[in-house]
Amino acid sequence: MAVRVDTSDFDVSEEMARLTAQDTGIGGIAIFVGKVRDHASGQDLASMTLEHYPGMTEAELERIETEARKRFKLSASLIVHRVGTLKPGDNIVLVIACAPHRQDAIAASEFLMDYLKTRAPFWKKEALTNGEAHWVDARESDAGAAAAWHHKQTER
Amino acid sequence: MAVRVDTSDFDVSEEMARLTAQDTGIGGIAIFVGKVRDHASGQDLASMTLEHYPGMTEAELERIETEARKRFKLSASLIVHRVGTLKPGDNIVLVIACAPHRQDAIAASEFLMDYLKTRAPFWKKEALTNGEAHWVDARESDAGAAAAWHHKQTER
Amino acid sequence: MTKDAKGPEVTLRYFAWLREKTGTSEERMVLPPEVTTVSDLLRWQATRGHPFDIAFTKTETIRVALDHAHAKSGAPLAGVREIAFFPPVTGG
Amino acid sequence: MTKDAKGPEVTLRYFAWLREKTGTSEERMVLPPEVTTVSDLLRWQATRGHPFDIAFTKTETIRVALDHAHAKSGAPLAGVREIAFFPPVTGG
Repeated sequence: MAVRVDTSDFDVSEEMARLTAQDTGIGGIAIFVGKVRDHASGQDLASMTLEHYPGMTEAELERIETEARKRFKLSASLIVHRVGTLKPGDNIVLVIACAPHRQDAIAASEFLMDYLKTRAPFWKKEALTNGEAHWVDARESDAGAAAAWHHKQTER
Repeated sequence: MAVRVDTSDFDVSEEMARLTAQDTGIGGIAIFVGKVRDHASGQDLASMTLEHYPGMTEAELERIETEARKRFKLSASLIVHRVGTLKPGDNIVLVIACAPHRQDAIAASEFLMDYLKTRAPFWKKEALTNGEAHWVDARESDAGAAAAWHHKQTER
Repeated sequence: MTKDAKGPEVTLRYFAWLREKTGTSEERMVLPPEVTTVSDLLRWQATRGHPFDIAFTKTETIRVALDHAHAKSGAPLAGVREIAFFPPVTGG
Repeated sequence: MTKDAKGPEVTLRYFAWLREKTGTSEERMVLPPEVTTVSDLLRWQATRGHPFDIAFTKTETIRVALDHAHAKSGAPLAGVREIAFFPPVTGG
């Protein structure tokens, strides 16, 4: 289990190989990659700058991973989140969940993303091609997705 | 959108790069990789041989992709399934779904896997280290997962 | 029936343990005129003698595809050129 | 209260538009003794004068972390060494 905050890009195959090396008990790997889109609220995007809270970011990502390990039977997992200034098409985030069974891997990767989006201290600032710049607003739907997991736990 | 049946291995980064090249409207990529596990029903696995129905496989995978495109807003997708004899730790299947939004990418990759497992004409034969060999039984849970999607459509 | 006694030739294909039990991966034949649906065909296979009688004993574990598409037991065979028999799929 | 008038020094950190609006990324200070919870602190920030008064007008859009962990408005500040202010997170 590992978390990393990085200014440089990641290679999915490389990270996957590292996570699965020597563990032939893994049956399923679910991966999510988030990328910078070329537009934001109908405007053309020039770049996106990601700020984070060093120290808290790592602590929070580790808490999220620990929670995922409690809920799902995982063999290995990884969260990589980039910071700094990125361009459209650039990778932002990588989540990998490896498990003996497909269902655990898929559910864990969704859980990690939903929690990361609502709890990990990252902030996006978008610079548009028209010269304007603004901080991205948090989306209600993201908070809803994370809340649904909380609800799921309560139901059990 | 593409499907491929292959005896050789795939590289996830390479396939991802090909799918996302020149499309900076993609915001999320959900990937699933299925691998050969080192044991089966408590026995050590020596190898697994995948048979398929050439002609029908490609037709069925394309039908599954077409259905996914109807249900989710996708930018690109790929299904690669290996055939032949594989060893523990080897990759079996790759599903990639690229979409403007995370939710579509994740839901589509799950949908593609659930349908692939219940509809695409592949059969696994496991060879154990004790010399025995047997055809893998279809799992009830897989049929259930695919049926749940059908139910979801009906509900809408 | 007013149609010809001899229908068109069809290709029958067998996969996984059905291929192994029948000792056949592919055969071409003219089906008897009374065999008009998938369930007729499954019943008829069990009457062909060894090794088909054994392979087609438990037809509830056998799936059928007509011209590369999954078919239900009531599906008609008219006009079909390729029929495949196989166990429930286990890929992925 | 029987405790010392002067409490321990804490580090305050500001991120995203809170950093920009306050013109401050980090400061060290002793909080007034009456500021004992997160909500006390948010109210007190708005009384510090320009530019804090503007930055802390709409406190419902401000999140607070105590020693690197998310905190609710009623959370006590006793023993805390680092307090951070930021908008709802938007990573991923």
